[in-house]
Amino acid sequence: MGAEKVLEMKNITKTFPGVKALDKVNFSLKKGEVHALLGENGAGKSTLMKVLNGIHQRDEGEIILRGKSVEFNDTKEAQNAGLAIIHQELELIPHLNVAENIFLGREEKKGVFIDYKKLYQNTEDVLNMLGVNIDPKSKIKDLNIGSQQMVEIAKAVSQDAEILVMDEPTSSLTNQEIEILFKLIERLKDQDIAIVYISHRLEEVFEICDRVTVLRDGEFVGEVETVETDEDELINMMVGRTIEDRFPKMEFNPGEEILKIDNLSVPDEIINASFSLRKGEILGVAGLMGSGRTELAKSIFGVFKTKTGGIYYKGEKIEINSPADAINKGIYYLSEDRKDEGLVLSLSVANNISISILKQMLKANTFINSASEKELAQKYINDLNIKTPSEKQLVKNLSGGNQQKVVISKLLSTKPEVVILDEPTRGIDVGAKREIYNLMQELIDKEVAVILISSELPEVLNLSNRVIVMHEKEIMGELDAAEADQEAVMKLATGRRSQ
Amino acid sequence: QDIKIGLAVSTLNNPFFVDLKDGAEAMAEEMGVEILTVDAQNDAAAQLSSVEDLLIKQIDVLIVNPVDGNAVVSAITAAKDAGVPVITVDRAAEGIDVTSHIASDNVAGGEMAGDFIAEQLGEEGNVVELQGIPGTSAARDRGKGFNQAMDKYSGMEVIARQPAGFDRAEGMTVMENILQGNQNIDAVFAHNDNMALGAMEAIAAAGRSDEIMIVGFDAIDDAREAVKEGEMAATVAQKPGLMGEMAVETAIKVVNGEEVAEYTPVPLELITE
Amino acid sequence: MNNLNNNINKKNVIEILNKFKTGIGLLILVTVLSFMSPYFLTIPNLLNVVRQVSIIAIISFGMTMVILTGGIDLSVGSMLAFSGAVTAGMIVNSGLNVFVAILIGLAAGTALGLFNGIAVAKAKLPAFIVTLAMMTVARGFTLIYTNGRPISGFDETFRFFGAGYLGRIPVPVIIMFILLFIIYILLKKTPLGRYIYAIGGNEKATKLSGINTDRIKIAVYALNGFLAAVSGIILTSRLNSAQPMAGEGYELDAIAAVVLGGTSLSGGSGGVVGTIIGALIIAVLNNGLNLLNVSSFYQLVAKGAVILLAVFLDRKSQQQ
Amino acid sequence: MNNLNNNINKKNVIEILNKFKTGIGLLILVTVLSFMSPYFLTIPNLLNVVRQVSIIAIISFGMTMVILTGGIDLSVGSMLAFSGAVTAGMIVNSGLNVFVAILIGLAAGTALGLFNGIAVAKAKLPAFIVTLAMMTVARGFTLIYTNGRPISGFDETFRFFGAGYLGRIPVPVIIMFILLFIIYILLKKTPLGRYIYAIGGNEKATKLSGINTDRIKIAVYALNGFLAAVSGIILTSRLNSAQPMAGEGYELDAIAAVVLGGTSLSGGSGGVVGTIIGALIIAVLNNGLNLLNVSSFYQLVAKGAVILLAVFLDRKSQQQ
Ligand SMILES: Nc1ncnc2c1ncn2[C@@H]1O[C@H](COP(=O)(O)OP(=O)(O)OP(=O)(O)O)[C@@H](O)[C@H]1O
Ligand SMILES: Nc1ncnc2c1ncn2[C@@H]1O[C@H](COP(=O)(O)OP(=O)(O)OP(=O)(O)O)[C@@H](O)[C@H]1O
Ligand SMILES: O[C@@H]1[C@H](O)[C@H](O)CO[C@H]1O
Ligand SMILES: [Mg+2]
Ligand SMILES: [Mg+2]
Repeated sequence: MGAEKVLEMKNITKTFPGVKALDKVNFSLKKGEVHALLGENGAGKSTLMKVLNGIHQRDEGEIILRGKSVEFNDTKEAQNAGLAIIHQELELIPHLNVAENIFLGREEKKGVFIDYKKLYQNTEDVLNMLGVNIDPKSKIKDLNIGSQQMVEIAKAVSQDAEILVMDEPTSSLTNQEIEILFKLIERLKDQDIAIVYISHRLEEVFEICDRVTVLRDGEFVGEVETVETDEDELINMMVGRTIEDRFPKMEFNPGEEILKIDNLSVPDEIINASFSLRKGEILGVAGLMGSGRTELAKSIFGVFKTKTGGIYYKGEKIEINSPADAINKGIYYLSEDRKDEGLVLSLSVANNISISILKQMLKANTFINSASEKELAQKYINDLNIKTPSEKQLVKNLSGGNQQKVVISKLLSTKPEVVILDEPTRGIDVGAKREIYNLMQELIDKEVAVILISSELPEVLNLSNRVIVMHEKEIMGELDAAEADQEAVMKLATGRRSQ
Repeated sequence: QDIKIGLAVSTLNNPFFVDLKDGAEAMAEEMGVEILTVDAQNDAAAQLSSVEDLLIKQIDVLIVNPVDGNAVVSAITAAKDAGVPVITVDRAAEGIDVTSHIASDNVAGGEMAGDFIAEQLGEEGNVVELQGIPGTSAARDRGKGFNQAMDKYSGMEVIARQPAGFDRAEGMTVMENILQGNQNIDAVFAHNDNMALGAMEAIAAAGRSDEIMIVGFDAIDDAREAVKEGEMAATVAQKPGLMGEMAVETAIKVVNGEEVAEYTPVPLELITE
Repeated sequence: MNNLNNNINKKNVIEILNKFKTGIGLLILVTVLSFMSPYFLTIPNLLNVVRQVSIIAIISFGMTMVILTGGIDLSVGSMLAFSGAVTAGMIVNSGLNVFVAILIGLAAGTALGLFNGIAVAKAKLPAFIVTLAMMTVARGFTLIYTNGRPISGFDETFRFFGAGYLGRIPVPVIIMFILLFIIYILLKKTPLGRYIYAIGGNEKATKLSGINTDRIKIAVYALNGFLAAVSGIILTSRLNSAQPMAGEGYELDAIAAVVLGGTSLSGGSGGVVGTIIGALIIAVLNNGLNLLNVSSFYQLVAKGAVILLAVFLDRKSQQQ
Repeated sequence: MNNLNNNINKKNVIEILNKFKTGIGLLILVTVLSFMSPYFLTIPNLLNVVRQVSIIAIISFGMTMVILTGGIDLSVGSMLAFSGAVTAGMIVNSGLNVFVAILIGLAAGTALGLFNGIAVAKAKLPAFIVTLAMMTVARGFTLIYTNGRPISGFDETFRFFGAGYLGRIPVPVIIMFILLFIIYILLKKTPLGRYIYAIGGNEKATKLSGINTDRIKIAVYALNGFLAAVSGIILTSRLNSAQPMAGEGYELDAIAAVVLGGTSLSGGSGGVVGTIIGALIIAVLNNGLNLLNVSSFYQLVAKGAVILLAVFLDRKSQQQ
């Protein structure tokens, strides 16, 4: 390569109240390279990029852009200097349309009015370049998450930036969409655009990145060329120790059938789903984004009221009309969206863990027994190795991985017999992932039946003993561990039925 | 000696009571006594609280202009318990004796207005009544007097009765709507001038000023002007300033142990020009 | 295929119905009332209703923008009274030229709104509390300025704005429609308008797009103060008097109009066309109930019930 | 190490100050007032103030719970008036036993609150609109029931609740403290209380944790109606008269007390101890301004300014 450096960040330090997010971090970027930024949850990746883009102000250090020291007070100034960022969390306006979102703050004007003709034309152009088929006039709220992510990408790309930061752009994209993105990245490289790429998926790093910088606990660990390293080394750099295998070797000992779904349909959500589940097994559910896996799970969990078909539990037909019904029966659903559906961020770790079984911890039949509540929380803090100063810490102050462990503790506290895990490892780092896999092994050892929904195919394939695959709200087929490989799953997931 | 008078007004959002307060304060200054004024903003509970606050300051005598005649009893009881004599002004307390009451007779005023209208119309015609805030004694008493008068004449009919909050904007809107629904209106009686003046604007805008005579209550400046201009037929004049003055005079007499009358009527007057 | 087409058509119809449902509600109300009262569907009465609605409508335009950003303004009634009083005072007490006085009145309202905006945007205080405080403070200012007495006695020039006509159309109605048009264009066609929606939809994202959200919020609250002043001046002119207690409780009517008009209280969606229809529903209801000679106590019950019903139906139709 | 310790100490001090800042605000206010007026810091006046505060305090306890769930209730003043009127009517017009009448009055308030709760939780209508409609409807009911006239004339039994004493302590004050204690325990120590906070923090997550959030919201609004009824009965007893317009505007005082007390308007954090302090701040201010003989117009300005200042300082201290 040997291209010139466009950007250099030196000794960047940034402190939030109580947290040193960045401690003398160095980072550099060359023209036309794709530079991966890796690290565990909370390592400081997003923060470093926010400092670069003027969203946060650094406490110390220097940013040198094209040889000149710069200072950005807000995103506008960074934009003007040729920087663009795709945010980790979707940052779009639900009631504005695609075009208005992409060019928000940069509208072409005719006099004092927005030039809508040009706006839609420009939007068409960007979307065409990305090769995605989205109507510039549809409102964001009517798009699925994958398309929303593509809009977010289009928004950044349309800025014609010289430096483009992508903070976990693929965490909600389908495989096809990821391919589109990777092709785009190739084209941008050819235009000498420098890209910072943040992801928890190492295979992507090896596929498209030229160099890697690793952060750990807000500190710079090292910088390597992709070709000169391997997965094990990167993981070692990230977590400070080696992790045996990415996936444990699961041992199954399936017992009798505990749950049977028979022709379950929910208007607009699920068509005719049927499958059965045994104690002590892990049933994987694969499918593309928007194929209806979450809806299937929520239908079983009683989130949707109108439905037809039957749910049989321990051989008996049961009615589940609310999550409360499901939980009382011993079925628990772990949401894919932990901030929105999993946690009460304003309550403490202990209060979150105990919420589902609060009524089983009463004194005088009326009052919460705070001693038992504390005990319960501490048990799980120990068992799951939750990193928190105390059980009284507010959940919002925990890192993503530890927040996920709190949700899992809540699930475990109810001693469920059937658990549905929806994207249990989304957005969490390798170390934490491995702990969650181990936990799944413990669950099946205790004869709990597990349904695992995941968009990371390797996860489904390595952890399940059976896999069902969904496509457009329907179950297309079922594969056992032996048959299930990438190809077979993708065939079903794209709508080709198994015979 | 130092005399401290407490004055609790029902509201100062209405010029009528501002006049009353100004009269009282002017008299207090003239006589060299201290006067402490509180304003209940038309809330009976707030009036009780503010009277309690006055009692804490050890006033020698309380002049109260009740928000409501029944609800004020608690405040008066509190004053009596603290050994403070009470004078009511403009509106009476109901079911409790006070040292002195100074007011115009609202029932008589309502009747006066009703008789005037009947007389002007030759005892035959359709009348609209714009009522004050429901539940206030002024609205009740004026309505009572007015309707007593109407009942006396078989040819007089009250074709619409709507409250308009003693408020000018509301008086106008309510009148506008009544005008739409009634083609034959000969007169409007409003429980106060604010509403009468609002109604007057509505009637003028509808071009029906010639057909409809308007009678108000209070004789505030704008209304006197309107009567002079011939836009309103009459207004029943109360003398709020005088009421305030008389209340303070009486209060001083009470503190000095002099005899005072139980009820002092303040003259009402029908202003027709 | 056919089935699909059918589905699409059905969906389109529902969507269109949805879009105009407030209007349909108004239509139903008008139809019912015209059967119940012969006076209702007459030109004079309809002109009467639109004239009555203009005061509330103008403040609810401002309120729409405030609510679109995710805020609220409880102080409109008090700002209205203050601006009206200042204008009247300038004419009657200070003997200023009518137009100069109006400018001062407008400036007064705008200044109060500006204060609200700065407190909300810069000091990051909750709009509910800021404007609740302003509601009290501005009322206090008005009472102090007027000493609790109305200010009256204007010449014909000033009366024109509230009581005048152009042809058969009352001037306040014309002012209302001009403002409606301007604000509609502002919201739909200009960047400022888009940013107002964007802030209500996702303030953080808007900020990250390089937009100075503080400045926009301040502008919206100031504009709201300005519109309250316009309303206040019209009301003063129409009543031929500045009342110190004018506009009390108007904030609730304005908010009800905005919500009936389909603007979401959490911001980000809705618009000013819905608002005027919402305001008309309330006004038609008041007018109709008066024409039907319904006692005012029952009117309160009916008004509350209709608002509830309207929002309920709106919710139902959205769920489909 | 030393440095760290220092930091921790400093942090702790700030945290403690933060926790009690509303209390500190009240203390400062009390101190200032006791220097400015010799009457202020006397036992009779302090008893006077707590008695005055009890009406607003009791409704603001209910309001605290409603706001904790992320809701709002604008109808408390009207529910208060309705319950008071019903109770009074049962005693005076229907000649019922005082205690039976009180039970009916409490049931009336609870029923209205229940309706609010069902409309919010089941029909998923915005609380602002539901309770705005209820504010109008319940006022209408009250006026219809009373025919716009106050209902008066109770015996001593009934007067006890509003005007009686136990020792030197006024009965309303005792009722207020008992309710404060019960609601404090309910919020902090029972599952219901925990769920109230959880719903305000994240309703979806709470529901998915197996909690019937609808039922809890309904309970909270019903409880709020019940507390408004308690307030209404005390007020009726204290005034010796049920006023049809009683409680008008109290919703704003109650909300102000809740927010001054540090409960977040978006729900999920705060509590009832802060609320009573918030209510006391407002009451002390009213009382102090009266004792200082400040004219009522200036009182409005002062009250608004103090509320704004208090929220501003609160915000400042949170940012540190
Ligand atoms: N606005 C903030 N206020 C306080 N702490 C923050 C803030 N933003 C980030 N942090 C903290 O700074 C640290 C670094 O966070 P950052 O978001 O940069 O991590 P990350 O490497 O992007 O993690 P992830 O992979 O989960 O996205 C974490 O401990 C986080 O809790
Ligand atoms: N905001 C939305 N508006 C309209 N349709 C949506 C929206 N979100 C999702 N859908 C549609 O709902 C269906 C299921 O979506 P969803 O993404 O939740 O499924 P999923 O299989 O659980 O995917 P994943 O869990 O990977 O996100 C799809 O048809 C999708 O297009
Ligand atoms: O007498 C007064 C005035 O007429 C006023 O307009 C309303 O309240 C009454 O008590
Ligand atoms: Mg990140
Ligand atoms: Mg999903």
